[in-house]
Amino acid sequence: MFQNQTATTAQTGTITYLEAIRAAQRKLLAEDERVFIYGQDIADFGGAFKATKGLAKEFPGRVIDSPISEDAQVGLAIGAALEGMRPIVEMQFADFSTCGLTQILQHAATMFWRTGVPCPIVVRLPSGGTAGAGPFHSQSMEALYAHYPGIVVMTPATVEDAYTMLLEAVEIDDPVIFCEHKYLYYHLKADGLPDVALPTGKARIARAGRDATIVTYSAMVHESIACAEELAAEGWEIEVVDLRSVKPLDTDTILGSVARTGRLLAVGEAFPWGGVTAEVLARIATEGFGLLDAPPMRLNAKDTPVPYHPNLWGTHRPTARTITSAMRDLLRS
Amino acid sequence: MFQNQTATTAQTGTITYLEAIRAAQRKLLAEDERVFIYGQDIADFGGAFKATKGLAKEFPGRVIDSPISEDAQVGLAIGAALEGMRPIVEMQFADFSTCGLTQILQHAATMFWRTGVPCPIVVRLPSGGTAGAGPFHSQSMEALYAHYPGIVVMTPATVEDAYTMLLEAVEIDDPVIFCEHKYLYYHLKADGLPDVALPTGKARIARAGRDATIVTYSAMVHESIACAEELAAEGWEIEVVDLRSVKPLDTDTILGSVARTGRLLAVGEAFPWGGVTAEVLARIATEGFGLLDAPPMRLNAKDTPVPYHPNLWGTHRPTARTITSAMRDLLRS
Amino acid sequence: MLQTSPATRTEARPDENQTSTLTAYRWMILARVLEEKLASLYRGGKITGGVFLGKGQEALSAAIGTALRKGDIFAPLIRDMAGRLAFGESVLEAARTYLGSRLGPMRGRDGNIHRGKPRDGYYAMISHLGAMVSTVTGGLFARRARGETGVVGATCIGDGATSTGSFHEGLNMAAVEKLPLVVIVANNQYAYSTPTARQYACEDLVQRAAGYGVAGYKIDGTDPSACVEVVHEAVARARAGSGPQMVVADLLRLVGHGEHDDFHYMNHALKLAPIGRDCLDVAREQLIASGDATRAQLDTMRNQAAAEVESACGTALREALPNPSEEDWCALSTRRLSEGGQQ
Amino acid sequence: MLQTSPATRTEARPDENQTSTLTAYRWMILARVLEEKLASLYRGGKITGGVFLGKGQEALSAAIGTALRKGDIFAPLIRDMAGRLAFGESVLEAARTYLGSRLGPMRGRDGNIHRGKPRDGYYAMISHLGAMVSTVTGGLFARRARGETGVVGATCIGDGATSTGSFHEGLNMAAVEKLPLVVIVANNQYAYSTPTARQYACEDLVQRAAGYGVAGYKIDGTDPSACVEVVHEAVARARAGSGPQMVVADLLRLVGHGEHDDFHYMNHALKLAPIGRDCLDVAREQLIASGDATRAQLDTMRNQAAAEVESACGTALREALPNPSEEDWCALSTRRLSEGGQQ
Ligand SMILES: Cc1ncc(C[n+]2csc(CCOP(=O)(O)OP(=O)(O)O)c2C)c(N)n1
Ligand SMILES: Cc1ncc(C[n+]2csc(CCOP(=O)(O)OP(=O)(O)O)c2C)c(N)n1
Ligand SMILES: [Mg+2]
Ligand SMILES: [Mg+2]
Repeated sequence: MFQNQTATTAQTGTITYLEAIRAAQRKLLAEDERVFIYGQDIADFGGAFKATKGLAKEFPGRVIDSPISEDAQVGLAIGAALEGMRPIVEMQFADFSTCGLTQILQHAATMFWRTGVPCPIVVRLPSGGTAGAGPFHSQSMEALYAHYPGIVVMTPATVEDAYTMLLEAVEIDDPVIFCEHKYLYYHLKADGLPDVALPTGKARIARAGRDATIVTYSAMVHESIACAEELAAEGWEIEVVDLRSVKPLDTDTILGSVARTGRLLAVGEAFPWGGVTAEVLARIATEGFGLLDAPPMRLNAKDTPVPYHPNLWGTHRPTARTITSAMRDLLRS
Repeated sequence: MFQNQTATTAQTGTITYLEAIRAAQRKLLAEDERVFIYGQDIADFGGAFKATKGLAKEFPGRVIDSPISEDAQVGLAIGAALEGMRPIVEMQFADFSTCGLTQILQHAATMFWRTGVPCPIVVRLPSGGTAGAGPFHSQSMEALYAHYPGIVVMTPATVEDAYTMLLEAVEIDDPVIFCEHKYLYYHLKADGLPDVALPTGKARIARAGRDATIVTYSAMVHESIACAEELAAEGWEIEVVDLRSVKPLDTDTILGSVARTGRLLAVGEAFPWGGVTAEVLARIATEGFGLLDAPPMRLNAKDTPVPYHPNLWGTHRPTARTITSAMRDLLRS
Repeated sequence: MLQTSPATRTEARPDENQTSTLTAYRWMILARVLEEKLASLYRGGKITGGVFLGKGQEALSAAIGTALRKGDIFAPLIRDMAGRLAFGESVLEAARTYLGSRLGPMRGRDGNIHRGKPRDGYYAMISHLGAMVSTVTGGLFARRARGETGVVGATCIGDGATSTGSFHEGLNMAAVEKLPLVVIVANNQYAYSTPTARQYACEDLVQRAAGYGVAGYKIDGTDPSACVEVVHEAVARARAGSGPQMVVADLLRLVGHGEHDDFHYMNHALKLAPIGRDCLDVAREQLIASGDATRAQLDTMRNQAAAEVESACGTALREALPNPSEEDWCALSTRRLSEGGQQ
Repeated sequence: MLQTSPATRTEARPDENQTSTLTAYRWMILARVLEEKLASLYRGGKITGGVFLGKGQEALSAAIGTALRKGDIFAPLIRDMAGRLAFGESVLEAARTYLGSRLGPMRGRDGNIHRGKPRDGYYAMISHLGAMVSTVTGGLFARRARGETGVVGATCIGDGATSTGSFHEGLNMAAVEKLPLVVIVANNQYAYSTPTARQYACEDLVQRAAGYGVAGYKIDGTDPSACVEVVHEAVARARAGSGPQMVVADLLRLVGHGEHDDFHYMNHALKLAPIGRDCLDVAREQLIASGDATRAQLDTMRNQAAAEVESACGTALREALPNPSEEDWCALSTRRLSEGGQQ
């Protein structure tokens, strides 16, 4: 009954996306004494999603339960960062980060520019939709944060990136919003964790192609790859670009891909107005106009709150099916 | 020393943009008993900018001073709206609305979709930059609100629109974010207030042209018109489209204009990533690709907090001078 | 009070004393039975999304539900099944929401605890904790502005949510406006897994009342007759114009945070202490001891509740699910201004 | 304490008793004279942007400034010129910020009251009221985590800002963590134009302390020796490990909210009451009565302050203004990740 048509590419392997996040935090706590994690129910309980399971015991006093005070959680992290620490704040769900948004956008993000002192905080946002989660436990909020200056916004789509980008996020001297996708937590698996990675700011060709480019990020990378696989059976070669971080956004890689394919579809799970897909299209239109053989397209969630019921949710956001359908239109145009 | 090159078209006339806002509120209070205004220092004091001057006295108990509690200010308005009132919330500066953003985006904006009951609140945001106002008293926040579903975002650029759109905002059964520009408050004047107006959702051709289109809104309309005037001296005819509301965004009028001119420059005072200009370019790229004779362009504020010092501020945001320079590039391309 | 389908409407009998523990018990047992059913449906995979139960909090919740009247405002929280039913929600509407029926009040767009019917004064909570305090304040503000008197607005909140800025701003605002707001704080010792020692540092949350200039009350939330008495008194005082009232009840959440949570972190000493009592057991004892009801009558009430719950869930389970193709995907009531359909 | 240019650094003499009213007076008079100068520069059109004065609040502000030591954390607010100077800010840096000198700590990027030097424990407030409470808490959290003891963090806040959710969340968090935070509430009877009756409904804001489990103190903010005594005691207790302290001082803002505001809405009865006293006058009386200073000595201090202010403002006025073409427009310290230069 509550069917969902969500695709993930790597269903095998031993380490999940969630475990990669936990492993990164464990490594950070072990190797960098400046790191601590602050959030609701993250200590003994290990977090609503278990991203910090076992860490409070292993690192006493460094994985700390917070009162339900998102504004002060971020404020505390800012103060600690000013004093040389490397705080990670876990929001229980990305959606609740609106309660901490003033401290993120107005305080952390303006600190370096105003005072010359960097503010290295990482705010982890369990993001994106899952079946039955509803309007307040499903949001993809990258655009709210990326719009404002002074922040890096990461949106890892793979187990490997979840790991290496979180390590890098803590290393970066600036505020980082780390959008980790809840659907990928358990569904995405890899065989191991890498030692090396692309640096933040570089997009990745998740699948090479020739006929059209899909630019996307986070869970939609997998829906897009599923689309590419389906169309491959018909002889189309679709290139999928995984942005990895949406700010900075790697315009060069997008331009390079579109230079090869001549066609662009931008896909995002967030709301349609002014999100990542708008930014991607604006950049390609200004900087890559001559590369396009057809009008670029975009596909987003619908312009309503994220519905609770799986029947509605499955239609609200893009899926392999709707991406494929859009891509067919693009290929025909 | 603190020179600013800001342009406004209508420097004559008897009624300012600010007075138009006050007049609209006065009319609303007089004619609709469901209306009340809630905000900091708005009663006897008449508001930080005097937008409610005299109204508390004329309408006892209906123009009310609030504690410094933006979250609860919006929450109160939501509850009152559910009970049939038409609350107007004045934020003292748009920038402080991040403290009320949870109630706006998560509560007011989801109400109708979730419950079927409309939530007619108006939140007035004194927006945009003025000399010396600095990072926390200058922000243009339309994109934060427009990104989320369930909200109408108005950005009036003229005295007439400030008046009629505020009247309409209160009439609309849905939450409206009303971005009124502080620079225009005193600088913009008109001879009288209109009885009729374009409906919200319809853009306006602020100046007709033939060679290129500038799509913009709020204070940047006047900078753009100044640009058009300067270029007119050289024989160029630049069309200026005033969006009036950025959500909904009148794609048809933009397409119509670009169909005539073949060239598009989108200008906004907000930060560059994913704002109104990105949305405009995304729409023109997807829907009006074939109309373009040259790659579209955009011009925004720089990707830093808004600087305090007028010397820096004048460079941070677009001005007639930088718009003209961008337009020259566009006309050459 | 609310418009509900007559088939499943459970009315308090007109001759019954609304302030009695017996009346509260009626809703308490109905809530308990309904929630047990929902938990079993959840375990059976029939419910997608969260199921959060009020086990152990029924007395407090029913107390506020029975203290409110038609025309009042109520913004319940996650553990207020008893209060919701007492305020007038039908079992069928609750079941429909959980089971995803398109006929439910939220039409599948939102689920479980987020349901409500604002037009009936029954506000639909958002997840962001604390948000409803100022919202109910606003509802009361509007009622007063329109000249309505004798109205009360109530909202429930947990120990954890008292740490939110929204709680503070909302309660302070209600106090400044001297509105008839009743805030029921269910201090159930945990916020999800977090014990109160990590949530606040005062001795008792009721100490906060003075700082807002509101009346504070302290009760044993496991004692149904105390809950009914004190909550009804607080509501009566608000109704009489004494401004906001804050009732803090100590009790223990007898289940996990949600049905996905095994509550392994529970402090067993609390469970064994008086605070760990099941308020339904206490209510039975009180009612039997006072002679207000016999054991047999109480058993009959449980059976009736079970029958009503079975019937409602059976109905809801047979109803059609939401159909995406029938959605207009329009977040605005003003359709002409919506961009929803355009994507 | 902070690194400042030697030319204008005003040091407390090492043999001077830091807790004395005389020491406080030194900063009070310097702040008053500097602010009078800034007001006149503002009226002369030499300052763009807001000028907000602490007139009437110097005693309280100097009390916290002198109670803090090098290595402590201080997040002052808009009316804390005296506390800033006492904590170690130089007159020149203050002047540079107001006058837009590119050599000021904010380099023209931010102005007036928003200045600070976080590396010196002197945090740079953002406008959003209440935000600094949790930020100082976080600074203290870090110090403790690194094993530093005996550190205190202080922040000042107005009556109006106690209504913000941020204030509540931050103070509660500090209490839960039992950190050495001192919150100084300057209840100056107005938030901009809004009188306290529209801001809170408790009798006294100090009643809030108990609700957070923090120590509360009440003082007459117009009485400099009381301010020094009580604030220093609160700081000492925080330093000794007694957790957060909240000092509420009653006083009156003796000027408009900012220099653009004529304060026509002032209640003159307050001005005539004891709360309307000028703490500088009171300090002079106290110092002369106690024999700690003669009238002539105090006049000399004022003259010295005036000379220092004139010199600093003269210097700042001659300095170059920010030059946009020298800006890198880069909001990130990690330049390679910045998109700022790309637009
Ligand atoms: C602002 C906000 N932050 C976090 C959450 C996630 N959350 C949902 S319930 C809950 C615990 C609530 O505890 P409490 O207020 O004590 O209520 P209880 O569950 O004990 O009834 C949390 C943290 C939320 N809903 N809202
Ligand atoms: C969150 C927030 N809302 C509104 C403002 C605008 N504002 C600046 S100062 C002020 C009044 C502050 O009053 P109070 O806290 O009593 O301090 P005082 O000015 O009296 O020292 C207001 C409303 C703000 N800075 N921050
Ligand atoms: Mg609880
Ligand atoms: Mg004040």
